[in-house]
This record gives sequence, structure tokens and C-alpha cells, in this order.
Amino acid sequence: MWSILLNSNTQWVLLSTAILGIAAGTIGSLAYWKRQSLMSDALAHAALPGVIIAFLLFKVKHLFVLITGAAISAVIGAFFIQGIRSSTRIKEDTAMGMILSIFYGFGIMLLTIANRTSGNQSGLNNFILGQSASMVQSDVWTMSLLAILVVSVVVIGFKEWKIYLFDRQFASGLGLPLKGMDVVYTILLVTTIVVGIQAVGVILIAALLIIPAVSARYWTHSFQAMVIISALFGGASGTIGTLISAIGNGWPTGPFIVVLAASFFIISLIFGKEKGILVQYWQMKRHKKQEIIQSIPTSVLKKEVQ
Amino acid sequence: MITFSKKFWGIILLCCTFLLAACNDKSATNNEQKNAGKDNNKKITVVTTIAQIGEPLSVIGGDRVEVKSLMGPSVDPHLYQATHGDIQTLENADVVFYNGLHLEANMVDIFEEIEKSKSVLAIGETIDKSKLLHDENNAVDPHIWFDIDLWQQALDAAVDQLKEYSPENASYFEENKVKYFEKLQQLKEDTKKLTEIPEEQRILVTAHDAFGYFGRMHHMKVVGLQGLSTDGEIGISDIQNTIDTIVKYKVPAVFVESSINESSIKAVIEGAKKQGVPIQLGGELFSDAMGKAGTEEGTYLGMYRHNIDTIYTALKGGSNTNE
Amino acid sequence: MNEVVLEVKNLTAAYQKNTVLRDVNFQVEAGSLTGIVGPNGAGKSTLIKTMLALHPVLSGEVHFFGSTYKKMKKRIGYVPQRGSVDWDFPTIALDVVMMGLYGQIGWLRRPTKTHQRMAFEALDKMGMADYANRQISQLSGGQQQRVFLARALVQSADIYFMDEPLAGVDAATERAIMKILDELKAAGKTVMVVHHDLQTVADYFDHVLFLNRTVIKHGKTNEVYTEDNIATTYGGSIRLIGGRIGNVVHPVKQ
Amino acid sequence: MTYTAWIILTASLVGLSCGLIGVFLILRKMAMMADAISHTVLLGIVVAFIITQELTGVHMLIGAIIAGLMTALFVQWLNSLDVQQEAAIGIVFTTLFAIGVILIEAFVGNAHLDVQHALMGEITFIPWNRITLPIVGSIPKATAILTLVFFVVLLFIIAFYKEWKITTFDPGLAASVGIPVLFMHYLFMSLVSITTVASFDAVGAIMVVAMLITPAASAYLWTDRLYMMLVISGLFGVASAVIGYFIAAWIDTSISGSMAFATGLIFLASYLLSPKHGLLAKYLKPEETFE
Repeated sequence: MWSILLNSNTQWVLLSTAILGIAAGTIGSLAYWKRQSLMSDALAHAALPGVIIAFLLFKVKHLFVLITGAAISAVIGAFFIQGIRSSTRIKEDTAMGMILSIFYGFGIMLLTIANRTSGNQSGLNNFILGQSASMVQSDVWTMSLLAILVVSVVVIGFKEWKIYLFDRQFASGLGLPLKGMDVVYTILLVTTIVVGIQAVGVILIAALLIIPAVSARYWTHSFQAMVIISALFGGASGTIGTLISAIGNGWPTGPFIVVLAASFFIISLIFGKEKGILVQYWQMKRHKKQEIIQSIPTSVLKKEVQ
Repeated sequence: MITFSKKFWGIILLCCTFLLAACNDKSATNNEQKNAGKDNNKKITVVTTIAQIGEPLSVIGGDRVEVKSLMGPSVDPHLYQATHGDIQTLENADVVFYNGLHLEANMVDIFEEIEKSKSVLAIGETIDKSKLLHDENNAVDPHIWFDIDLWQQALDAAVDQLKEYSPENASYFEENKVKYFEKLQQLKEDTKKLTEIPEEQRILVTAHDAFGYFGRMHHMKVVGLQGLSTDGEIGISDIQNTIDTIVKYKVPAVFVESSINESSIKAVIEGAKKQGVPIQLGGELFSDAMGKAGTEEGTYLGMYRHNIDTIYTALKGGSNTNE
Repeated sequence: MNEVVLEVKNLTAAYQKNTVLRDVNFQVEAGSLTGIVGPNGAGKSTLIKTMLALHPVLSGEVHFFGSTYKKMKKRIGYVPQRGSVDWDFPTIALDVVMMGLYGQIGWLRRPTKTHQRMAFEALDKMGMADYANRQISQLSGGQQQRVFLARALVQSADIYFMDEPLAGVDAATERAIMKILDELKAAGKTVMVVHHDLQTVADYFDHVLFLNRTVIKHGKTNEVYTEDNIATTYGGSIRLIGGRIGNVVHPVKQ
Repeated sequence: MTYTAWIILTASLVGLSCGLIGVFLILRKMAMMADAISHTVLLGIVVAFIITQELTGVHMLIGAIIAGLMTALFVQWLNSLDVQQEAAIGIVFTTLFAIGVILIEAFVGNAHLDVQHALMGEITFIPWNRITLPIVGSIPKATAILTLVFFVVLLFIIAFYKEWKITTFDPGLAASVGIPVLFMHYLFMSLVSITTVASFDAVGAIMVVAMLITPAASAYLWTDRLYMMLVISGLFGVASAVIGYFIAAWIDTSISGSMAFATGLIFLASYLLSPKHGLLAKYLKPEETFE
């Protein structure tokens, strides 16, 4: 039973999901602080019309062509979300929901037309819904490239990203190219999403972008540590989820990775060092005790609220 | 606030009247439409869900019928999206045939309703239940068109229905049916060449479980990566088990299906290669969808023959190189 | 001495691991106008929220009119910080004021003309009658603050809590608000105001409550508003122009 | 042509119900809950299937509605523990969906149980799926259910209009004047669940998510009054249904996809032409100042 772990397919999937987990965990931390956790979900759906249009234009089901179509479509979606948010009073979550559903509906319209007019295209919508278990050697390389790209961009400009995320006004005062950083961030996010959805599917890529970043927050207050922990959680979810699904018979790989990531989240939520439930409960109790023991504090406490 | 509630209630009232009016209006005209259905002088309009039913019937019906398939020849019924035109198609139908056995899961209620006003038949459900295949959870495998005998029975039932609908054309249909069934028998003869493949290598590895009946008919072991439906998610063990089978029996080739994402079967090929089994992609098989209309593969016979030839070439040829 | 309308005993409250309020004790008498002052993070907003059961109490008691908050809810008015709501909400100033009456109107009833008139009068009092039909996002910060105050007025409570009503408002608004506070006081109502501008404390309030995690000093302005007490409260660095209070997380979320 | 009328009528009912619910959904900044529920219903129907072993029927609907409520409950719970709402939605829906998929593989096996078949309806076929009711006679099942849902939604919105308004605008004040904010929240989420699930069952997920969010967002650009926003949003929902239908008829494509797309067209028109917040208006009188 354990011998399955020695098989090359298992190793490919293991490596790919681990590396994808690291990349997604890293960019996910950025998305979290931009309060764009659900962007992955929205853009993944917004990629559909691009796939179909690319197919209708070039009449081939070539991976690269379709991925490019998906990416262009997702970038346009991201651009629209940004545009709606900044030029109207509509809030970002509403803008995301709109783009998600309108683009997807448009994609379905086109898909139905494609189904009617040209042969051999069914499964086009499945084309962007990858299966984690079917990743191979080339996916390992793709994911590695993705991870190198994401991690290096984040690491190289680390302190710039930090300012960019936490204090835009200050950043612009420093003369940081905010527009340029927006573009870089969006490209990184879209690349991760598009590469992710064709390899592992919408749900898993959304989960890997969202859950590790939130989990990491329970362990640290430092942004740097958060990015690292988030990447570790992402990688660990990929690895352990894959291992568990490999041991069981017919256990789907992607969903197990999601469940693993969720387990890490629950563990963090309960035991997390910074805001975990247990820690908070224990601190509350200690507070109460202290209040009883100490009567009136004489010195002014120095700690700031929150 | 006062003006507000007045306006609000006014608008609501308006909406209600609109709704009620719409309801009455439509149900009235609706009945007229239903009664105006049957007209014996022109071609009989036959509507089928999948082209596997439609195409043979268009041959058998000849110029007396007009056959339309809701799911075009190359559409996977699992992923079928209805279009606006399908409404017209169904509305104008005289006779409707569908596969049944849960293949068109979300349309069953509809056919039950249409049955009240039109002649409808689930041809897959006319087949003796004992001959159907079930999976371990007792779900029926609906891909019966891969068993030529069963499909002949099913088509026979469809033709009977047609005859009943249009008795004056019965003999014409019968004549064409006999001719078509001869071709089916010829096809069945042609499939015998599959037996030339060494028995232990008669293993059909495909992306999803559509070939159960095919395997039973041609004495092939069938290994499908995905379940009966194409929507599921697979695990590593599914891939690994498939590779193990390939390694164990030295299967020379695996196949992709026209309507399914190829990535999982490609993962199997790579995995097997890594384990020292030089396996090749045997080619594309038609499973749920058929080829493009107007081509040879767009017909039931052509589609079947294509599958047989592809399998034969890949497995037979492969076995030669292995020996 | 007047009747004690608010009594806080040994009140303690915390945000996560930081104790924000510790052992807070004070009494407020009817008809007083109290300014709550203290540095950033001293727990001023938290104190109000904790008294109004919008933030959990770790220990201690709060009594309104000798009873609990729950029973006295109708006699209490609250003006939260302006930033706590989304001003893009599609409604007009008059409607926002009328919301103060929703509790009294009761379930399944609609606001009547009387309610409308009450709301309009409250707006008028704040000098906002002309803006009654304005969409709230089209109001300036000061006007929004006045709408909020009108909303509290319309509740015709006996004790009011106001969180930074004078933060970032124009001079006209500040005058209007102070006029109303004086009127409330004259009508025998009790008002507690979180305030950030030390320069105006002496002019505006008859009582001052120095807060920094606990009550540093509380009493009549002319008695306790001394440089010493200010220094103790602000930890030595006296800054007569107080800083901006950071965003306090609203505990009631949707 | 009568089929056309039924389809447009049913889609209009979806547009009306979703348009009304959607207004509060976007004002409460919970737009993405619509998408989340469209995923988590999978878990509901899988569990319902495992318990009842039946592929169709009311069990699935109940299971789905419960799943929708669970989504709301978990999101609210995480939110109360200080997790960003968006992140909370993301965590909950991916996890519940993944559990649903695992349960399918583990307990359901190869049965034809996927969301698309078990729960997601196809609007094209609505007119053929009928039931007979007293007085009205034989009408499509989906139309009957959605009419009921519409009146339930309308009733609740009218009955608790001021409570919805105050809990949406200022929950703090609502609590302090004695309105049970949390109860109203769950009541609202129940309405959302019932509306979305009933609509999924009739017309499919894509159209429902679009109808919940976009008409309300478009209406938000036209008016500054809540009740007008409700009215306009409902009307836009109906308009999207009609326009979408004719687009689908014109280029012969998926009706629900076209209707989702049509909501986008209406938004685009609003974005350009709205007198208050439109691009054109801003271009014509660029500065709108206070006072």
C-alpha cells in the first residue's frame, strides 16, 4: 500500500502540488492583505470565455493557446473589477461577483455556440478544470517556474510590497510606481490562477490562495513571517493531502488537499499563537485572575490597543 | 414615508396583475398549440437526444422522416448545454427518442411531460434489464450503444414506435430497417478481428468508463480512469492502479476519448513509461460523442468501425512489437 | 448632589490579549456634561461600547438609573463614530434620523407622519432641515455628524453617549453640536462625550473623565482639569492637540 | 410561442426575487455568498442522497437549503472570530465543496450524481416540466415554485423593511434600539438560501449568481433611495430575462448564459448612462461638491 508513494506519478503530483502550494501561499498572502481573497474564484470563472474564444479563433485544443486565452480573459476581468470599484460606489465584492457571473455566462453562451458550429470541442469547459492527480513531469517544471517567478518577484521587492499593501498613500509619497505594482501583482495572480486551474481545478487553486494565508495570520504579526508560514502551509497541504489521497483507494487528490488546508486552518484557529481561540481563552482567564489579584494598577500600561 | 408605501404597494399590485395575466394568457394559448401538433401529410419529425440514436434512424427513416439530435454528433451528453433552438426542435417534434438509463439525467422529467402530448420512447429502457451492466454501487451503465446487439434491439423498438406513429409508412421503415440491420450484422462480423489480439492483451484503457458494453461484447477487459460520468475528480490511486494493470498485462496502448480532457490518460502514459513500459497513445476513440456530422465518424457505423480499427491497430500492432 | 444616573463598578474589558480597560470605577450624576479624554488606545471608545453591551465585559458592573442596560435601553442614546457605517447606503438624511425611532415603532409597523415630523424637527435642531432629502453620501463630514446627532436626539433618551462627535468636523458643525449639548444639559439630560481636543475641554464640559486604561481622574472640570492630571493621563508628554484615534473595530458585524 | 412566454415569465420571477434579495446582499457586502452557495449545495445534495438514496425530489432541495444555511453559519462564525468576511467565504465554500466531492467518491461511486444533473436546472426545458394546480391549471413546476418563492421574499422584505434597512445600514444602532441583529442576519441568509436553491433548481447556477448581484449593482447606480433601488433592481432583473431570452433566440445559444450576459449589458448601460453615477454624467459635470 505504501509502495504507491515510490511511484513516479505520486512523486510528480506530490512535487507539483507542494510547489504550487508554496507559490499560491506566497501570492495568497498578498491577496489577503489586498482583501482580494475571492479574486481567485472570480478570475478563474472569468477565464472561461477566453478559452472558448481562443478555441474558436484558432480551432485547436492546444494547451498554450487556450491558456493564453484564459489569461487574457482573466486579466480583462481583473481590469473590469478594478475599474468598477474605482469609478463607482460599487464595492469590490459586488464587482467580483458581477464579473464572475457575467463572464461565465458569456463563456457558456460561446461554448454552446462552439458546440453547435464545430466538432470535437466538448469538454472545453472541462479543459480549464484540471485534475490534480493527472499531473506529470512537465507539470513539475511548470509549477517550479511559476513558484520561482512568484517567490522571486515577492522577495526582490519585499519591502516595497509591504508598503504597497499596508499604506498606499505612504507608498505613493515614497515615489513607488503603484500602477506598475498593481499590474505586476495582477499578472502574478492571474498567472497563478490560470496555471493552477488547468492543472488542479478552480476549487483547489482558490483554496490554496485563500486558506494558507488566513491560517498563517494566527501564528505571527510580522508580514515577512506570514508570507513564509503561508507558503509552508500551502506546500504542506499539497504534500500531505496528496499522500493521504495516494494511500486510499480512489480518493480524489484535489479535494483532500483542500481538506488538509482547512485542517491546518482549524488547527491555527484553535491553537494559533497570536489570535487562536485557546490562547485568547487562556488570556481572558488570566486577565480575570489578574484583575482579582491586582487591585488598582498604579502605572500606566504601555501596550497599545490592538 | 407615506408616499413611499403607496408607491411600493402600487408597484407590487402592478407586478401581481402582470403575473396573473401572464399565467392565464399562456395556459390558454398553450392548449391550442398542443392540439395543433399532428399533421400526417408532411415528413415525420423525429427528435433524439444523442446522435447515436438519431443517425441510424435517419438512415432507416429515409426521406419520410426528418431527424434532429439535440446533442450534436460531437457533444458529450454529460456536458450538454441546451440552446434556444432546442425549444423549437422539441416543440416541432412528432416522435421523440432518448437513451434513458440516466444518461440524460436532468431531462427525464421533461420527457415524461412531453409523453402526454407526443410519442416518446426511452429506447435504452426497452432492453431486458438482465442484460444491463451495473457498477459496484448498482448504478446502471447507460452506454448501451457499444453493444451492437443491444443497440439493434433498442433501435428495433424505436422503429416499432415509428411504425405505430405512422402506419402508412410501416413497410417502408421495415424495409430500411432490415437493410440497416444487415449492415449492423456486417459490422459485428468486422469486429471479430479484435479476437486476433492476444487474449491477455485485450485490455482497453480509457479515460472514463464508457466502454463497459464494448468490453463485454468483444471480450476485452476495460479499465476506465474516471467513473461513468465525466464530472468526477480522480485520485492518484486511480492513475496508479491503471498503470499497474498496464504493467501487469504489458498493454501496448491506451486511448483518449474525443470528448474528454486528455490530461489524465497522458499522466498514465508517462507514469507507465517511467516504469519501463513503453506504452503509446493508441489514438482517439469516440465514446459519448460521435464524429462531426457529414464525416464517416459522424455515423453510428463509421464511429464504431473507427473505434474497432483504432483499437485493433494499436493493440495488435503493439503486441507485435512486444513479441 | 444630583441623582446618580450611571454607575460603573470595577469594569474590565479586553481586546484579545490586551486589557483595554481595567478596574474602571466612576459615577455620573444627572444633568452633567462629561468629556472623556485620554491618549490613543486609552480605551475611550471601548468604555462606551462596553457600557452599552456592544463589547463583552470581562468583569465588573454597569448600572443605568439603578438598573441594568437591558431594562433601561430606551432611555439611552448612542452616537457611534462616523466611520462605523457605509455612507454610500442608498438613503436620505431624514431616513437615517428616523432609524433612531425604529425601536419604538415596533415590529411590522411603518413609520408614520408623526415619526417623520419628529425626525424632521431633530434635523432642524441641528440646522440640517435643508438637507433632509439629501442622499447621505452627498453630505460633508460635519453634516453627517449632525445627522447622527439628530438621530440620537430623536430617540429622546435621558443619557447620551457620543463617540468623537467633534472629530474632523467644520466649525459650524462644532458650534451646532455644542449648542445642542448645552440644550440637552439644560433639559436635565446626561451626556458623555469622547473628546480629543484638550484645548476646548475646559470650555465645553462641566465634568472631565481622564481615562487611560483606567480612570485617572474624574470630577468637575474646574477642579480636576489640571496640568498634572493631563500629564499623568498622557504619560508625561502633554500634547494639547490630541492625535487621531485609530479605527476601532465595530464589534457587531453583519 | 407560448413556451417563450413561460420561459420569460419564469426567468422574470427569478429576476424579481433575486433582484430584491440582491439589493440587501450587496449592501451587506455579501455578494460573493451567492457564488459560495452555488458551490456548497453540492455537499447538501450528496448528504441528502446518502441518507435517502434518491436522486430527485424534495430531499435534494432541503439538503441544498441546509447546506446554504450552513455556509452562512460558518462564514458568520469565522467572521465573529475576526476572519475577514471574504476570506471566511473562501475557506468555507472550498472546504464544504471538497468534502462534497470526497463523499461522492467514497459513498456514491459512479451514480450519476453531479451538481449539474441533480440540482442545476435547465431553463430551456422549464415549460415541459409541469404540475397541475387548482384554479390556475397545469403550469410549469418551476414557475409555480418560483412564484411562491417570489411572494415569500416579497412578504418578508415588506414586513421587515425597516428592520432590514437599519440592520444593513448600522447594525450597532439596530442592536442598541433593540432589534435582534443576528436573528435578522440568519433570517436573511435563509431567504438567500431558499431563493438561490429554488432558482438553481429551475434555471441553473450561472444565471442565479448573475441575477442576484448585477441588477442590484446596476440599480445602485440609478437611485439614492433604498425602496427605489429595490424596485429598479427587480425591474432590471426582469429586463435582463427578456433581453437575454431574445439574445439567445437571435444567435441560438444557451438561454441562461445569455440572461447572465444580459445582466452585464444592463450594467454597462447603467454605468455609462446613469444620471447620478454614470460615466457620461461625470464627464458632463465633472465636479459635484458638497453644499
